[in-house]
Amino acid sequence: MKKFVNDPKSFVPEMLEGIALANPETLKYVPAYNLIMRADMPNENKVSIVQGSGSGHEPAHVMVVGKGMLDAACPGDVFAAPPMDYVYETAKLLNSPKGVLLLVNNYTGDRMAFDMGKEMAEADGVRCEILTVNDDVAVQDSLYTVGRRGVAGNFFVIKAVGAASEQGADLDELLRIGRKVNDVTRTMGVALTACTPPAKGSPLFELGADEIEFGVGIHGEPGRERRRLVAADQIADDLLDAVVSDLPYNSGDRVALMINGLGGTPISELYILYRRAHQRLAAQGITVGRSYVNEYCTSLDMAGASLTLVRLDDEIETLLHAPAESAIRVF
Amino acid sequence: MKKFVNDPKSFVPEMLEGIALANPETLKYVPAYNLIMRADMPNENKVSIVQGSGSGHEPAHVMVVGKGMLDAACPGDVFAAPPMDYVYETAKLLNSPKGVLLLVNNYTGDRMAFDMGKEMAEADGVRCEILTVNDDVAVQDSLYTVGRRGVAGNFFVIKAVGAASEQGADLDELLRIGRKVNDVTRTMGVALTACTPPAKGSPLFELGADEIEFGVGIHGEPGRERRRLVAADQIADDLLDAVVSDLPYNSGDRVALMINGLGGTPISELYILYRRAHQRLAAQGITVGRSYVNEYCTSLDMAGASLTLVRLDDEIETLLHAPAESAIRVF
Amino acid sequence: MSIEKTELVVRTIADTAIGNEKYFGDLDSVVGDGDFGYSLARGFEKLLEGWDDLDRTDSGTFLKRTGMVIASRIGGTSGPIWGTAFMRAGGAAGGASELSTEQVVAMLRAAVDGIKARGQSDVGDKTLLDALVPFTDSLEATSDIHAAAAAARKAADATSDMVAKRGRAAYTGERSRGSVDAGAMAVAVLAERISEIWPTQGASS
Amino acid sequence: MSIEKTELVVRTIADTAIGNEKYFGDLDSVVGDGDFGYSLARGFEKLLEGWDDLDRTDSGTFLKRTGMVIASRIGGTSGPIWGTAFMRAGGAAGGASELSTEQVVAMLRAAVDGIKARGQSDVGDKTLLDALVPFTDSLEATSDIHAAAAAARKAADATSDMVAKRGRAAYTGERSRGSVDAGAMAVAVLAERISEIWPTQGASS
Ligand SMILES: Nc1ncnc2c1ncn2[C@@H]1O[C@H](COP(=O)(O)OP(=O)(O)O)[C@@H](O)[C@H]1O
Ligand SMILES: Nc1ncnc2c1ncn2[C@@H]1O[C@H](COP(=O)(O)OP(=O)(O)O)[C@@H](O)[C@H]1O
Ligand SMILES: [Mg+2]
Ligand SMILES: [Mg+2]
Ligand SMILES: [Mg+2]
Ligand SMILES: [Mg+2]
Repeated sequence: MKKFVNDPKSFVPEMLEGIALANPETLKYVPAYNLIMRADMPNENKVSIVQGSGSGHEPAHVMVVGKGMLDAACPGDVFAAPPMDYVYETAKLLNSPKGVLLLVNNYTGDRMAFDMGKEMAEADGVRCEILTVNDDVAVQDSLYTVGRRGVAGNFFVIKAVGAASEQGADLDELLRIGRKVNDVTRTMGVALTACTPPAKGSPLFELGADEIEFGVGIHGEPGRERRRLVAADQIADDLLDAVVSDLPYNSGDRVALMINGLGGTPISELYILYRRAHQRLAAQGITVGRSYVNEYCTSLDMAGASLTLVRLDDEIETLLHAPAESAIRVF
Repeated sequence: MKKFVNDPKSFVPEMLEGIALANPETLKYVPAYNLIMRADMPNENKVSIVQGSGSGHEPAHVMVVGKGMLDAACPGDVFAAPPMDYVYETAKLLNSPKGVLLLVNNYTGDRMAFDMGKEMAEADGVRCEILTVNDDVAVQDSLYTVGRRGVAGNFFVIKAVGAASEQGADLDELLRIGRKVNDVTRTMGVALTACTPPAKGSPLFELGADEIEFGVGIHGEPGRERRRLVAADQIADDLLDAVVSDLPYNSGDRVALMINGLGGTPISELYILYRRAHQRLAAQGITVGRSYVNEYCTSLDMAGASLTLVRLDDEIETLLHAPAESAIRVF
Repeated sequence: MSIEKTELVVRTIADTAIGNEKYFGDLDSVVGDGDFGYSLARGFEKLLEGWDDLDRTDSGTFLKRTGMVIASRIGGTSGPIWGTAFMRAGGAAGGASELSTEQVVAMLRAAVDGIKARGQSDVGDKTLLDALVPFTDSLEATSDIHAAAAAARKAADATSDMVAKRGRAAYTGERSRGSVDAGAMAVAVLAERISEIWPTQGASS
Repeated sequence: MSIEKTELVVRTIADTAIGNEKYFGDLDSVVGDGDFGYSLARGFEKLLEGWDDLDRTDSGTFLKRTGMVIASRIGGTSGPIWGTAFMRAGGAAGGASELSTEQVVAMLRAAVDGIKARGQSDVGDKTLLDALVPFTDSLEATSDIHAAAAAARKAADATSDMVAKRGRAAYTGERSRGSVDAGAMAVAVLAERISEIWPTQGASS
């Protein structure tokens, strides 16, 4: 394993400490619950917005804590939902008269931890609501799973509810907005290489030199199928077709287009995918109103990318345009 | 080679086209010279700031074209300085009565291309000055090379002159500021893996499973020495020691601290390095006034990182704080 | 089963989970995300950290406290699932100071029901239930921990032919066939370890 | 050497550079950044794209135009270095329609001086000069292109023992010893190819 890591067991806390040291004025770190929170929260005039999920997806979610985004994140270990205790304590610490919105990516472990944590916090008088994100089209709806997974599209849900809550929206309004954004957001990912969890020390799966995992999950879960490595344009087309046909997005739609890097892929390659997706959408009569090309939701050091579309209307577009701040910044 | 790439020969132009498509309102793309420029430049009341350099270091420099940063970038192919023609044509297109500032990372090829391009542009009446960036402490000063290489520290030079030029500074003033920032900026990098240039299709060098290249160049040039892979804290210490002792930075200094990812390393690991560097600087009486943890100057998909320090004074800190915009953005 | 014996069983589970971190993690990485061994090991380490302070009033209380530590400290799917199992087993034990085999079977049934409710899962979904239920059935039928452990092992091996319908592996559908379920195999390994320590500590409850 | 012959030599250089893209690139990746083959190949491709439109008034003009295309279109160190070499050689040729071996040697000397000036480099720095200068010396001494090509090859091989003092390889200091210089080896390969086509086109100028 070639990584910048000390003891794998301290990987997450050390990362969190680093984030806190780099943002002393804006963020607070509570080691007992892996908690990164805005230093100026809770605020009694604002709903608190919290997300948990496993670690290893950075910048999601600990690095998008900030004004106009999350008010707190309490991640679990790498790829493991946080223990319910973290959720419970975080909800209590972020308690606001306007309530606490708990964003949950749709995985069994995350849902259980947040359901249990919410029950406990409610017993202590904290008003909580859960909003589930499930944008991954790789998982065909099925009786068997908890349904589609929550992946990079959660950025848009966070951005929209974060912006609305800054403008004073109440908990019900945030639930409405969050569900609305989630409902028009779809993502599909592809892996070129496997990721290496620090505690495991070796790649999570094996991919041949000319193989890709189409529809991979952000925890390295196998996807729809193994395919042969093809040219970037073909991969962009395949991702786009899977996403466009799912909602579906139609000619005349205006969308946000995100190309998200999975951790090991340089931004130059993301723009190669972006170019093709943008051109192909245009050819289908779908207009890109806003573009996102960066890492948003990674899978450790996995080389790969995901493509997300959000169907825009005036309300969503205005919320996505609203100012926001976070620890992942350039300047 | 597992990359999102079509024809390696079109890697750079396709990436540039992607950048232009993603930023239609703010950027202009001139394919003939690999040129990405601000749509609102040139401006007769502002010095134009241009950087060239090879590609493969994204977001440097094509993705930091924007208000308060570069006005244009004309990269060469992957790891190859731009042909002098690109420099010449770019200088002409960006011609302003206040002059054109050409930022050059200190490599033989870049210097020759810019020297020749500048001469040709001057013959056409364009007023140009060259500012050379050379922050890499891995290269011990020597009679033989052109001296220290320009690496991730060029971000700070760009940021400072970009901010000053927005405030109306003239060419001489920008030269003064740029040289001043360059003089107090030092960087040291380390590679965990080799990068794979698209046209080569295989890793540029071989590193054993437990080897690191200490002092690697951003073009994959070998560094000071091969070392054994050690814990993240030890690597952070080694990078920091090389940088601190070079200027040197002293107790009482206030600095900007950058941990720059080289392309294949996830941001979680960068924060592990950041944590240690910040703590160790504090223990030496050196205060981190501003922090930067992200990818700024990469080497394609190389796993690795570099550490940069800038000694701050009021003037530099104010310029680094000034607002700026660019294609690499989160929101 | 006395409180000392309950303690020993829990301790054995904890030690075995910690000792098998890598093995369990590798099993989870075939069609899962590879963290099952890590989650379990870290959680049981936390349990051992506060081991001496656990309330030992009776077996039921001890198991409930164990379950609460696990549920609140282990992340991933396993925290809620395993925590619920221990809490429910403790609840079924009530305040009894000695537990008969019948009572132990009832506790295991309560744990199974808890897992089903928490995980919205059932036998046949390719989860730890597919080893835990056969283990319980065999213990009820034979009153023999060794036979029960063998049944768990056989059932865990058999999960290899199943398609996952719950948990992360379920996303892969047909591709989950061909490898055993990590949770089921963990149950088998734990059952075997418990059966090994059992006779040396006296065969009856 | 007639304008046709000059054309043929340049064409041979272009074809050989394009054909050896991978080999030259691999040489540059040992202690450089691996792009030498790519830069040269793309540059000479550009030259061939505008091949028919190059001014063929005389050998000197043709070489100058060639140099200008290379200098303005090849990136990296090689564009300015190779462009300068062709431009200087063209300048030394003047307006002559037939070039003697003496004149060819003078053109090569001009190219060498141009490279030295542009690269602030000299023989012994482990660059292409370490093959180009022995080639020129041998051509002057023997008037035999085959002998000159052999001298270039020998000199290129010998760069393996040298420590780089210019170019990207120089950053590595002592570590640059043990591998040949990519630019020097390219000169040797080009010289050999030129010597191969030479006799079939008539041995004299
Ligand atoms: N819904 C469920 N009900 C019961 N057991 C489950 C369920 N989902 C998963 N499991 C069990 O949990 C194991 C995986 O645990 P863990 O790795 O902690 O979960 P994850 O990483 O998917 O959150 C599986 O091997 C299976 O035995
Ligand atoms: N200063 C110099 N003077 C002459 N030749 C040089 C100089 N620097 C490098 N070279 C030659 O150029 C070759 C490398 O060319 P290239 O790969 O295009 O350069 P780079 O990638 O370093 O910009 C070297 O092998 C050497 O022969
Ligand atoms: Mg997990
Ligand atoms: Mg180069
Ligand atoms: Mg798992
Ligand atoms: Mg090179």
